[in-house]
Amino acid sequence: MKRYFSRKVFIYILTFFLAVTIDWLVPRFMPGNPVQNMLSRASIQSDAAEVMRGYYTKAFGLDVPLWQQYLNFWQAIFHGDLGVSVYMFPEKVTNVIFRAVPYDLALLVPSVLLSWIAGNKFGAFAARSRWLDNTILPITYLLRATPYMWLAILMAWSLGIVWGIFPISGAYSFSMQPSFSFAFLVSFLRHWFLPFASLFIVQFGGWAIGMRNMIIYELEEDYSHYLESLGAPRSLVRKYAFRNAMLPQITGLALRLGQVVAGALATEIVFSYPGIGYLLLQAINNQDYFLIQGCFLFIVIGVLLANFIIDVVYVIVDPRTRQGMEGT
Amino acid sequence: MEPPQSKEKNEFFYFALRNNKLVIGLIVVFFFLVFAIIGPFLTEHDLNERAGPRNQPPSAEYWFGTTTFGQDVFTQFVYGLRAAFIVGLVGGGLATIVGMMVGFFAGYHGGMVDELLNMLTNTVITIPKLAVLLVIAAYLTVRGVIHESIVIGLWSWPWAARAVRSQTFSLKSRNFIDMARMTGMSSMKIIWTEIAPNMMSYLFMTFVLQFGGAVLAAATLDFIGLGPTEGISLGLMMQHSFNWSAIQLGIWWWFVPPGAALALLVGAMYLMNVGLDEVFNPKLRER
Amino acid sequence: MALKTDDLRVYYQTLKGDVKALDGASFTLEDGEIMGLAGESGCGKSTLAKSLILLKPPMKYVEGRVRLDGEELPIWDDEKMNSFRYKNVSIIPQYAMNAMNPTRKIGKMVKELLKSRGISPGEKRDELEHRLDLVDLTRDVLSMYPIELSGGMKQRMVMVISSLLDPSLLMADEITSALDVSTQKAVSEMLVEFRDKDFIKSLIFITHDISILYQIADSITVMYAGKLVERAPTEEITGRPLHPYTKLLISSLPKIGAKYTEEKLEGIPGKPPELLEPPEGCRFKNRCPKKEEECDEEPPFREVSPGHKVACWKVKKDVS
Amino acid sequence: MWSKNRLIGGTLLVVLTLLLTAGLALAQGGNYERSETLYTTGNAWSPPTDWNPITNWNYATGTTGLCYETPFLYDPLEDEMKPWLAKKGEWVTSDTYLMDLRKGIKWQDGEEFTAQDVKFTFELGKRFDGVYYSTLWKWLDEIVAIGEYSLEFRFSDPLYQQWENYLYSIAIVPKHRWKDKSQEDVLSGANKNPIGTGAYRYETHSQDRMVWVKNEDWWATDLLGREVAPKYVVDIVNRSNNVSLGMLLQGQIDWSNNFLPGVPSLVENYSNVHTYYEEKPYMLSANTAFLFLNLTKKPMDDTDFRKATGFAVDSGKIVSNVYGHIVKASNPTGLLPNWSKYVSEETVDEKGFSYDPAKAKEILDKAGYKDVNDDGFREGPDGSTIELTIIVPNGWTDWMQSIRIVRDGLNAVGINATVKFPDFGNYQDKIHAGTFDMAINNFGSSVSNSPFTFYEWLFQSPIKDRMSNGNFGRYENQEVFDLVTELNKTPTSDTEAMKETITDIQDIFLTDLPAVPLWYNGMWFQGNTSHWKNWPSGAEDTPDHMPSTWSGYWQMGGLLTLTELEPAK
Repeated sequence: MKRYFSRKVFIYILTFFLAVTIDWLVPRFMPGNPVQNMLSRASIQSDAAEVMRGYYTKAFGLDVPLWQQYLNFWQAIFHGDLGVSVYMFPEKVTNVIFRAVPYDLALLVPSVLLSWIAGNKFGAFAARSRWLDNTILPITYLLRATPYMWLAILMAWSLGIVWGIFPISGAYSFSMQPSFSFAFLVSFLRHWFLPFASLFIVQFGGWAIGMRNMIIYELEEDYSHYLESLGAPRSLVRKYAFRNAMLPQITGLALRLGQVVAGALATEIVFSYPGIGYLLLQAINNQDYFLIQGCFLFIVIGVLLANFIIDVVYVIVDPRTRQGMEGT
Repeated sequence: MEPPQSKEKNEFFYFALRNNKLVIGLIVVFFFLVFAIIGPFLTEHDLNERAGPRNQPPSAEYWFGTTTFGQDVFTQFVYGLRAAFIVGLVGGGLATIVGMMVGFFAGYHGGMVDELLNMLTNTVITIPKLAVLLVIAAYLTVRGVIHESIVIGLWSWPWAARAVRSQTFSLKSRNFIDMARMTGMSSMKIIWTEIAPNMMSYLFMTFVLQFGGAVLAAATLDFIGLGPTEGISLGLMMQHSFNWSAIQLGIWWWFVPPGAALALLVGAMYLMNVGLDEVFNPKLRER
Repeated sequence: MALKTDDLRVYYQTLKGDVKALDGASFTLEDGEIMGLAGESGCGKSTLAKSLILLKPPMKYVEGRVRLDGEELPIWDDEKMNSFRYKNVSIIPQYAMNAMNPTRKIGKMVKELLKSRGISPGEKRDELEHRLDLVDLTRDVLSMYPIELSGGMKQRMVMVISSLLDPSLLMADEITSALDVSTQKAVSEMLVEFRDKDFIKSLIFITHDISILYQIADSITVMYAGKLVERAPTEEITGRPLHPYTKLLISSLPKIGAKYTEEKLEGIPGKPPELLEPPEGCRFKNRCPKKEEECDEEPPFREVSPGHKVACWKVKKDVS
Repeated sequence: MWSKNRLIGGTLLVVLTLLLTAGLALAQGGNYERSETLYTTGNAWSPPTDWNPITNWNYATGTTGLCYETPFLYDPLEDEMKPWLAKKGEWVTSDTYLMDLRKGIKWQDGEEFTAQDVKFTFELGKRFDGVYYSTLWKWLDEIVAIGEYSLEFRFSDPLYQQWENYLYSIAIVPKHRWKDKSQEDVLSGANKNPIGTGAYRYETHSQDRMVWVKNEDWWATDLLGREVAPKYVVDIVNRSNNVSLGMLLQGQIDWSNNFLPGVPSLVENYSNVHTYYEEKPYMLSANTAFLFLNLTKKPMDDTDFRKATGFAVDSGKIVSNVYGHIVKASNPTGLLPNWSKYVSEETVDEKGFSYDPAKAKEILDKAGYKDVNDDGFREGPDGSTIELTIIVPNGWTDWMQSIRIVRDGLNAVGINATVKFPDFGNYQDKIHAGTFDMAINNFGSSVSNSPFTFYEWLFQSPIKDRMSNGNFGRYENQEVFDLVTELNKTPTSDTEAMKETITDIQDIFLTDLPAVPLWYNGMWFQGNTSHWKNWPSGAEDTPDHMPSTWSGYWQMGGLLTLTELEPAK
């Protein structure tokens, strides 16, 4: 068991190292120069621009050789320092990210969890019901296939513009400051609802289909037939099948939660929701090396962490995995 | 005892044609395919040409209306459909092929090869697709649908690889593989002659899923502005309509058709996948 | 008379039509009898077992009656049948290796199963432990997951579970095929012991490995292509097989413990017939060395000597 | 683990949310009274992170203008410098500039505003190279404060035009708060809690907005009788123009400086949407979009070819088809309307161009561009094939449409041109490095106090490997470079001399046509009259200011617009 985990940890570290290196390399592969990009917004004389370019290149640490930049990058990571954003100069990347993350959490965690719970329930319910399988399930396939932004656009258009029930941009009213007042909460929830709902619906379709397919397999497993042969009631058979079908769904959930920090780009764009997804896009558009790196680093850590947690949780919930660890 | 299973091809078609899910899925996909192929011949307009007045709702003359620039939405739609099929075929195909190769080797060889390939798979999963597209975007002055498809394909294979790997694992332990090995066949040959045929159905289903996944991924990339810089796609149509305030101005005919087509096409793909599953897997069939 | 089936027909429904997997089986099984059921795979022996306990789609009940201990078994009615399952009829399935839920501890699973059948697990606790002892399993297995057990252990565990409610009829479906020779023997002998201890009244032991039947079966029934072809006490059938198919089956069997009868049977030219539209008359005729014209008519399954039934025109001639 | 309770809990949560959201929809009402709040948008494309007037490409909307102020304002509509913090300024000798400051101006922390603050601010450029006006000190010798309220700027080589530009673009910072700032603080500090002399104080900010609150003690109220109307100015960070459009139509935004599609129909259909002009062009002009031709490549190095390009491009079609007439086609000189007095009609008549494909063909024929291989396109005089690519950044849809029209124009006269849309970074790299064929750009052609800034960009010199501040086509002509320098050294009061020099420059420009001016991009402005009225407009009896919240434009009319607004109710 110990050997198993130490090997796992080693592999994770290696993967992390690789991913971070690629993360560092990627923005540097881009043609163009972030400082140049930043200063192109400035209204300045050209000779002044030269001087400023020199100054800011140095300020961003882009004047040293690449290998040194790489080493500095690692050093900085361990100090929790991800540098200064170019696009949101002179804000620290970590601050920028920490400010955006709560919005992602508020939007994605409920939408992922609730859609997961509801989708699984519905999928299990629909499985093996010929009627549901032929009527409602095709709709869930359609949901699963719906591009996030399209549903978001449709909802923004119908509920936001045509009927005017919900606001369609921002995280709370522009006439407010964040506070713990009731009015603010209401405003926040009203702005939160449409992006949440559009995410929920599409994800619901995905989970429901996953569950349905999985449970159908499980119901055809030998252990299900055995139970049936011994006269076990349908409820017990389905309970077992549901529990076992749940395992891959847990994997899916963990992976999805691992990506929560990546935000929901398309949805955030449609609803102007200030999460990481939108931030990342801006960083990309502005060639903001440090912000791109920072965002990716968070995403990489999130995904790796999720994978690792799955590995650990699986050992606990699925006895089958323990076999491989001890034997052979 | 199972009902006797003859390996005849017509048996596949026999069951396939009686599976509602598969048939409906096929019909929808086929409908769009035909639309994509002949659609461009039904319009006399060019993609970006100003075909008529701005913001016209659908009419006899402009079937799907016109955009803010007076472009014919129908024309963009049919070309966009073509792009969707190209992305699906190239992107989905590539992902399936790469995933198949990696999965086969990892599953078949096991041990170190498996560990290494696994790490590669994990790394690729971890690195956001956006990052790669970013670099590609920066390097290629011009990105076409094909470039986009290739990037998507090269970055979507890990899921296929994981699935294929576990399938290979289970197939590997079966007798006929042992026998083949005892006769001294090379592993390449074993994979191709013994394992692959047994997995054809599985691979085909993987491809169907990857097709849908690639189309959706492309739509998202297009929408956030990392899509092709040339031509049109359904995702780009949505991006344009969004950027040009079609929501606020109520130009619904600009953004409804591309999204609806995507949802229907990909939904039909998923439906097909389940249908195929039932056809290939007799256990799931009779219900 | 524990079990009596009468012209039992169970087909598989496929979209191409019905596969006549069990096409008229009539036999009786005495109290305490261990009946071996042999035949190539695909001959309908598993269908027979399944139809006696869990007849569900794509299997389709066509006709025939089954009586168990004088009571009618409503095998065509899934609901009504449920009260008989486990308590009266039970099965050790072919897939015993995978028969237990992999994510439940065995003890818990048994508990939940019993509870769901309205039986207090506490009551059965002692009995369960007693039987574990009988099959050489420690009580620890109850707190283990199936994956932690070896193949043989799983097999024995399933035996214990399946027989726990002392069913009148137990069917063991190909339970030995995945085991090595010595375990096969041990497992088989345990089943005999179960019968001897009256845990079960009678046993149908399904296998394609006739050799194992020599040791445990009181009688042997041979099936071919959905039909019973011969049924006789073990000594009788091994000593004097009458049906050409049985003869081939037994003669092609060199020694105890040969695993794959099928492979040996490849010596018999031809393949078993398609059961979707089986040929008229004797279903073995195409492979039968003694085939004659009359074989185009279906041979009756009749008693040629006390306790020895056979379905072959040629036998009729030979004997009478 | 998957208990029913959880599901019920989850469902409850959803239901609760729904109830809250729907049932209390009416409970909306914010911290800022709507009638006292002005919502603006159209400047900021990133969250406010910095209130440092030195980082002038990055500071939050209004940092300079609302909070920090400049010695002068510039009114582009009248082409006039307006004294602001300075009471007056004049050249007392040819190289000494005397500036008198107003008395009674206070910093928002109550300190007195004095000549020391001005001196300090300008001297920041001397102390730190990275300050954007540091090059000023190449031709400025010293600043001498004379008493509390006067300063003398002593120049070694005065660049009058540039100086005047600085006078309304350099925002004065308080010495008493800034004197201890390090180089890093000055050049890259966020300067949180800015204290200026301006009409607004920092209130708060978040990811998507910047909130300013009125400075009740603003000096201009006493000294000039001007008062800003809105108590709060909330500037909303642009997400996309369509969001602004939606909010504008719903009256959630009062003042939008976004480029919004379909403005003519908006004005027609929404009575509360206000533009500067009621009919076309609806907008004031803000800058000139040029088609840059890369003179280092064939055939763009050929003057005849460039001229033919000028005749082949139908900029009127761009104006109508792409912009729906919210922009105007450019004058052949490219000079903005506020500089029209400098346009030499004679030169334009003689050497100007307009859309005339026949003429374009004629020029090409004469210059030897003929279709020798019958592929439908002309080859160069030496028989080489011509295949040109026109680029604009991907996603800049109006420009993308525009270069399609340019392409069509070129194709129509037999020049093989295609369009491509690289991403912005790539586009920028190409024009900076000079690896493009043709590209549209307008980055440095903005309205200002002097055509000098325009020409300095258009004829940026010297030619370097990377041209990042104009002259992307790498037009090399020492004569015109010298003329631009000469213009810079012409006193702004000497209009005649300026005209002369500018006429010479125009002549060279139209003779060589290194770049083709296409249209005047608009100073996009859409107001909503539901909550605020008396917006600037071209009509009689309305304020005449350039209503812009863009960085650097507050001093050109944005601030004065605020003093003219009136609550609608």
